[in-house]
Amino acid sequence: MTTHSQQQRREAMPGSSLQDSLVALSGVTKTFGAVRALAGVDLSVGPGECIGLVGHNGAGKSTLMQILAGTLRPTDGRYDLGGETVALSDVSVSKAQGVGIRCVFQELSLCPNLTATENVRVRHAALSGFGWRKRAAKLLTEALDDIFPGHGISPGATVGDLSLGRRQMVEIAINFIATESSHPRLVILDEPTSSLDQSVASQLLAYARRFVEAGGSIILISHILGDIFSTAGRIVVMRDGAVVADRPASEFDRASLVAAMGHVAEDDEDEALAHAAKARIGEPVVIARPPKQANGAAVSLHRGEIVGLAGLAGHGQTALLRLVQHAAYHRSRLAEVRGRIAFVAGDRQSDGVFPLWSIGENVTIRSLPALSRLGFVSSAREAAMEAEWKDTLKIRTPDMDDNILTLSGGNQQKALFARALGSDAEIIAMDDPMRGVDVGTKREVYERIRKEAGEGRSFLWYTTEFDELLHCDHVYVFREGRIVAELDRGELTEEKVLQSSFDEAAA
Amino acid sequence: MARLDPKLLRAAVPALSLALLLVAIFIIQPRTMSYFGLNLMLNLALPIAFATMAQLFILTVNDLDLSIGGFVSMVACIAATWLNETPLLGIAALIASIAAYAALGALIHLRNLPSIVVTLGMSFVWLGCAVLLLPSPGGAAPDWLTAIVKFKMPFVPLAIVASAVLGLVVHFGLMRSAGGVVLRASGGNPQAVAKAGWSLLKLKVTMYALAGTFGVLSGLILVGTTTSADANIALRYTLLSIAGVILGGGEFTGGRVSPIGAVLGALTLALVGSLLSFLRISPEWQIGAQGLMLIVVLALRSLVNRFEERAQ
Amino acid sequence: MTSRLAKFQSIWQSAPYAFAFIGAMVIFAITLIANQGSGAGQIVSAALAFGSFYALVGIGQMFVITSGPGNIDLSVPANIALSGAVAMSIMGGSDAMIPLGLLAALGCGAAIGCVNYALISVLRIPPIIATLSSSFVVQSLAIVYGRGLRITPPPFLAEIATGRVAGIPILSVLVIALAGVMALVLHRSIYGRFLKAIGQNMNAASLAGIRVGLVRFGTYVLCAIFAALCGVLLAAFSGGASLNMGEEYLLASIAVVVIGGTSVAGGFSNVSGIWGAALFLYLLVTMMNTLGVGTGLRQILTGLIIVAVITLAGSRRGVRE
Amino acid sequence: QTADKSIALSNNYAGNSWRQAMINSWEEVTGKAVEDGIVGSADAFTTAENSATEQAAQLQNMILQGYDAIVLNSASPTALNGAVKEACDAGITVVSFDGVVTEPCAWRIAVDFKKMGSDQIEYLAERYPDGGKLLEIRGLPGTSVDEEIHAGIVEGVKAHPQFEVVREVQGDWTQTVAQKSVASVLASLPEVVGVVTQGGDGYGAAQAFKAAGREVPTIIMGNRHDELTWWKEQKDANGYETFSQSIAPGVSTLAFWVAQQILDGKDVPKDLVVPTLRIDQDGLAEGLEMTPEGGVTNQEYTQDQAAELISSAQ
Ligand SMILES: Nc1ncnc2c1ncn2[C@@H]1O[C@H](COP(=O)(O)OP(=O)(O)OP(=O)(O)O)[C@@H](O)[C@H]1O
Ligand SMILES: Nc1ncnc2c1ncn2[C@@H]1O[C@H](COP(=O)(O)OP(=O)(O)OP(=O)(O)O)[C@@H](O)[C@H]1O
Ligand SMILES: [Mg+2]
Ligand SMILES: [Mg+2]
Repeated sequence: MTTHSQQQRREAMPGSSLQDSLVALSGVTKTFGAVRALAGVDLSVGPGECIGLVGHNGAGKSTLMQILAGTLRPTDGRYDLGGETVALSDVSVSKAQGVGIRCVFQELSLCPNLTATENVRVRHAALSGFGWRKRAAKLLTEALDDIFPGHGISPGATVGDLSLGRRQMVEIAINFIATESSHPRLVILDEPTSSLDQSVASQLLAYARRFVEAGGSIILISHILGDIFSTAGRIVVMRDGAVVADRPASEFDRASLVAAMGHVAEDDEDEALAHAAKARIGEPVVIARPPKQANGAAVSLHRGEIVGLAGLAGHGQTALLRLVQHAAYHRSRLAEVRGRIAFVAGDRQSDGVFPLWSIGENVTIRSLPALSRLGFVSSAREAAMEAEWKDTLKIRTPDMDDNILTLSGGNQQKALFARALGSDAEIIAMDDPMRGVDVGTKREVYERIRKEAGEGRSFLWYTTEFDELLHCDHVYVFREGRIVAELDRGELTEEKVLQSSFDEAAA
Repeated sequence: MARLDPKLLRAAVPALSLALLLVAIFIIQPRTMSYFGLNLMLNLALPIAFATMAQLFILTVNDLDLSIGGFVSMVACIAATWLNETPLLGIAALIASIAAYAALGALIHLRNLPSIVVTLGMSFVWLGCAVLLLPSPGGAAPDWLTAIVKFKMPFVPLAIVASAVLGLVVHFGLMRSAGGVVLRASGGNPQAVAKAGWSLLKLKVTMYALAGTFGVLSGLILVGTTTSADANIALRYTLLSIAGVILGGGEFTGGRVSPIGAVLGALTLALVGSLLSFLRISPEWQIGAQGLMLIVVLALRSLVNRFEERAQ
Repeated sequence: MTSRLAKFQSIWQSAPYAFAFIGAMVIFAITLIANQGSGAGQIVSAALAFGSFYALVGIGQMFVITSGPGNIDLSVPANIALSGAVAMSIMGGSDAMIPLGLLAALGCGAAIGCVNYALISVLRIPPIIATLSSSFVVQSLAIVYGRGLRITPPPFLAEIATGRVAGIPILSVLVIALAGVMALVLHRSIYGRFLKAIGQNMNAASLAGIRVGLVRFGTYVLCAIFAALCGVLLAAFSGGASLNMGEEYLLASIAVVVIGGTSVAGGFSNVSGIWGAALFLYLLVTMMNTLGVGTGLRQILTGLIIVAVITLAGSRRGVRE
Repeated sequence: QTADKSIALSNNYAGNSWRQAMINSWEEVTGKAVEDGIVGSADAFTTAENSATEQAAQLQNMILQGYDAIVLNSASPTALNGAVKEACDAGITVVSFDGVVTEPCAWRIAVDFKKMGSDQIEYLAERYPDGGKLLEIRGLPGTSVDEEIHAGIVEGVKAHPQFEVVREVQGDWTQTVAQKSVASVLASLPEVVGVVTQGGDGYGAAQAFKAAGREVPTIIMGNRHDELTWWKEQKDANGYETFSQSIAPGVSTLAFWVAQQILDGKDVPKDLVVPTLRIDQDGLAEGLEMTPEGGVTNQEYTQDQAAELISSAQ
């Protein structure tokens, strides 16, 4: 117990001595049945450090963090908390919480039936007794105001009613709350920005830097390398369950980091992206008008086009995609869809994954009619499709018959991609689909989308990352459930998107 | 512009359906609009309300209790025999039965069992105990119990006051208090609650113990009202209690419940029976009419849901 | 000890139906021992005959339960009463009218299924309450229709229901074959897959292009048709339809499904376990009667044995905590 | 004097043929009585499920509706006492029948269920002077009728120790359940001379014996049409002998007339006994005639018969 939150910021040093460290792991392994998720990892976190943790999907980042936070017990190795070794059988959440370790997990862990305030109480046992509700609401509002100025979230709102992005914001804020009995010393952020739009993400990163300056520690996991470079003082790279690099951030550049992660170096991306907008000819395959749209504006998608939906998170883009999906099967007065459609979920827990099923079954569900004869599914054809997509998207698993939840977050996302891309759909609706997907895979998927668009498939793509809009032929910017701007590939700039996204919100 | 808040409206649905039902009853049979009338219509609803509350605790943690009817019957039998003749033994038996409920909660959690089967099995056990205690109907409620249950409140019948108190107490305990929040959280997202450092085992045991306690109260009140018991006396409470919670706006999964709504739901179910008697339907259609009336009351809920959707 | 438990767990994971059969076998063994080894053939034969009815309603109920948490059909008993009465009165004891009567009864079941799903889908009433309400209405219909009068079944139908070939009840052979077909439907057909997807995550199923409404609708109708079929056969088996002949199937239909290894949370089920559980439940009654246990104690033992079996079987745990 | 009086029937279960016949008889007889201006109205009420609490609530609602008399077939002899007392206090005449209540303020038209039990043994003792083993089919556990008939059987066996009840199975008064229970016990059942029953289980038991390929022992029947038909078939084929007994569902009409008489100011003793309807070997053809197809042997009562019964009881 040598740390103190007021302690001045030290230079991040790899392998800082164990006595100073808040938490230190050495030689930690973790196996799940036959899968070796961690193969002997050393990691120590000192006070006032911001560690960027990167690695391909399934590298073991989330597993490592769960061990740090005490929610998983290591199979083997040493676990030191505040300089004292903890027996592996004693590793527990409350021990880790006792020294101020907090974790924002990759899969959200709020209770949807409770209000935001009540979720604060669940996370902070000390908040009880008379007037706890007021105190909790105050703490939450303060934390939200601190981290996400202008967030517009009411602490009395039921979490289930909030959009994914807002839920993520609440969860982050809850983990930064300090109560009388517990201060956050080390906050682990496992892909916190994946469901936030860029402006909110930058608010978070700015706050993280302030937090570290004040002596706190942060571990930031992200597949957006810009986030890592702008925030982390030290970067730890994982590959296949092991740490392969652990150096100050200044020693990396983008290329060397990507290389350390085991991906091939990037080619010149801009060249590939510098395609001219196609002329929009013929009948559109999708016309959809947002329910709240007052004027006649509508999203239209032509054959072979990639159309982007932009704007801040939760401003009606997902609703529009659902509307389109629904209209493909039912009559709708707002949307018209000509062609078969498939949907790539972004909120994979609630919209995508069938948790009891194998990876294979999760991939083939959209294509069953094509894989069957007389209403009965052909095992052989199903297995063939599974194998094909395992290779195509490099889903990291020993066996496609394993349960889908044994996959890492990013690999689950790949399975959902495979479900849609492998189907007979002519139109593919994508709901911010790259959440948690690693750099290498992303690039391959981008390429694939462009290729398939060239072959006549149409894509409706909602994204919170500006860079992804560059792949689109046409972009609609949303605000408060309405289309507020329509940009051709040629006129697309980040400024224009941002300006339209904010316009009134700023006023 | 004053627009109706759909959420508020949704919360008001159980109250609204109860009010509609009451108005209908008052119109058809004006004699019910009195202390005497309300008391007669509602005093047997009180034990149902308690059983509904017991079911609500179980539903909160995503389980379903198919044994509550049998349990209340057994408690009634204990109260009409041991509690009357050898009070100490009776009290010990009641405490033991609450402990048994808590132990069930522990078993269900530790072995991750489907509550439906476990409670289905237990319903036989409770019924068997009841039959052993009272092979044929009879027994007598302790005098003090009858005195409490039949107490004549000034102005407002005891059943109404007790229902209101029941709803409010559980509302504050479960919906407002810091402890209640955690209990509900374990229904909403158990993994998250565990990750926050709470013991799911303790939470589940607490909920089952609470259910047992309210089941015991229900049985005691029932015996106090009927003054004697039989082994099959409350078997119907199992379905009634589930229906009551749902009518009150609760859901089967996700820890979404409403204690006040559940009490209103239980009262509504009791009043549906009254309205039926007053309508003088021919006997072969009486059972069906009960079903139709349930459907009408529930359709009101969906009407509001539609409204809510439109408002969004 | 723990490793043995773990082994049990893994049996459950790979063969969730195993415990129903193991339970049935253990109870059968105890019964035989108590009976000094005699009467085995007779017990098995009777178990197959009576188990057929449990299995029949169980299969229908299983499909409904598979479609997700909260989905249960409580109208089964009333459905059995009405369909049985309709079939018997139309057949009027004449072999020639069997097809018509059967058709009418199944149509009656299908109609009940339609009403059930209409209540669930159009009025958005939670399934348990919706089917409970409709069961009251159906019960009234059964009373009005049949007035509780028992009409004897046509001889051919009675022969099918009660007859035996080489000691094996004809009925059980038919129901086992039907179970085989339904197992195929559940595990290998598109419909079965869609149903299991809906049971796990209705939202995701809808977004994966599954016509959720259509599949659920079909499932409720299917369950009701199975209950109706059970009603006809039960009436034929017991010499006529009676108003209360379905009562015991309310809980039994749920019990056989869940003891058979189907998850009440939906999306995970199997057909063979239903047969295991059906035999288990019947053999349990046989064991109690063989041991000559008194009423109260019999209930207690029945309950404890059910709890014990399910406890030993354990259940599936989430893969990632 | 009772032309403006209203009488209600409170019934706790409608799910079997006996109860249906009971309600039908009530509607027929009271419908005529209302037409003739003997009483003002006579409504029948039944609860959705067999439950004492629901019936208690139903009684309380009847009190509110201001009936002059309530005719009651009770789910429980004691659990309704509170509600019955309330009715009496409100000046309502309560007449219970079949399922009678113990509350002293109510009238009881009782059947001697115990005798129904012991009579079965008496009959068997005549048939089989040497005695033998018996199978007993019980009714719904935890109910008084089940306990009383059982007690009668126990008493009978005590009086005739040459008999022994070797197995007891639970039939729940439901034919399908009885059939299943009997079938399940047959494998371990030694040779029995008779099956003692509680009514309505006879046909199921016979079916079970037949299915197991065993000789059908003497099964006491319960006046159901299917039982009587089967019995007649057997009698014609091989001279099968037994007897059949049950209360007539039409006893509801007796209770109606008793209530009417009480309202009329007649002095009626609180406890009346009705005999059971018994069909013997010789009376089988006649009994079958009194039994509607698929129903229960029935007998409806007239006002005069009721008056006669009352005066003979005094
Ligand atoms: N409960 C489990 N059962 C089996 N395998 C598991 C389980 N949890 C994780 N794994 C495996 O462990 C490995 C590491 O997973 P982890 O979630 O830590 O990856 P990650 O680095 O966080 O990836 P991502 O960037 O996609 O989130 C993966 O191969 C995964 O399949
Ligand atoms: N995500 C969901 N959550 C809850 N209930 C749902 C959901 N999706 C569908 N349902 C239920 O299913 C019913 C039908 O849903 P939906 O409109 O998706 O029909 P569908 O699957 O397209 O089938 P069809 O075209 O035959 O109507 C709805 O009334 C609703 O009760
Ligand atoms: Mg991860
Ligand atoms: Mg749909």
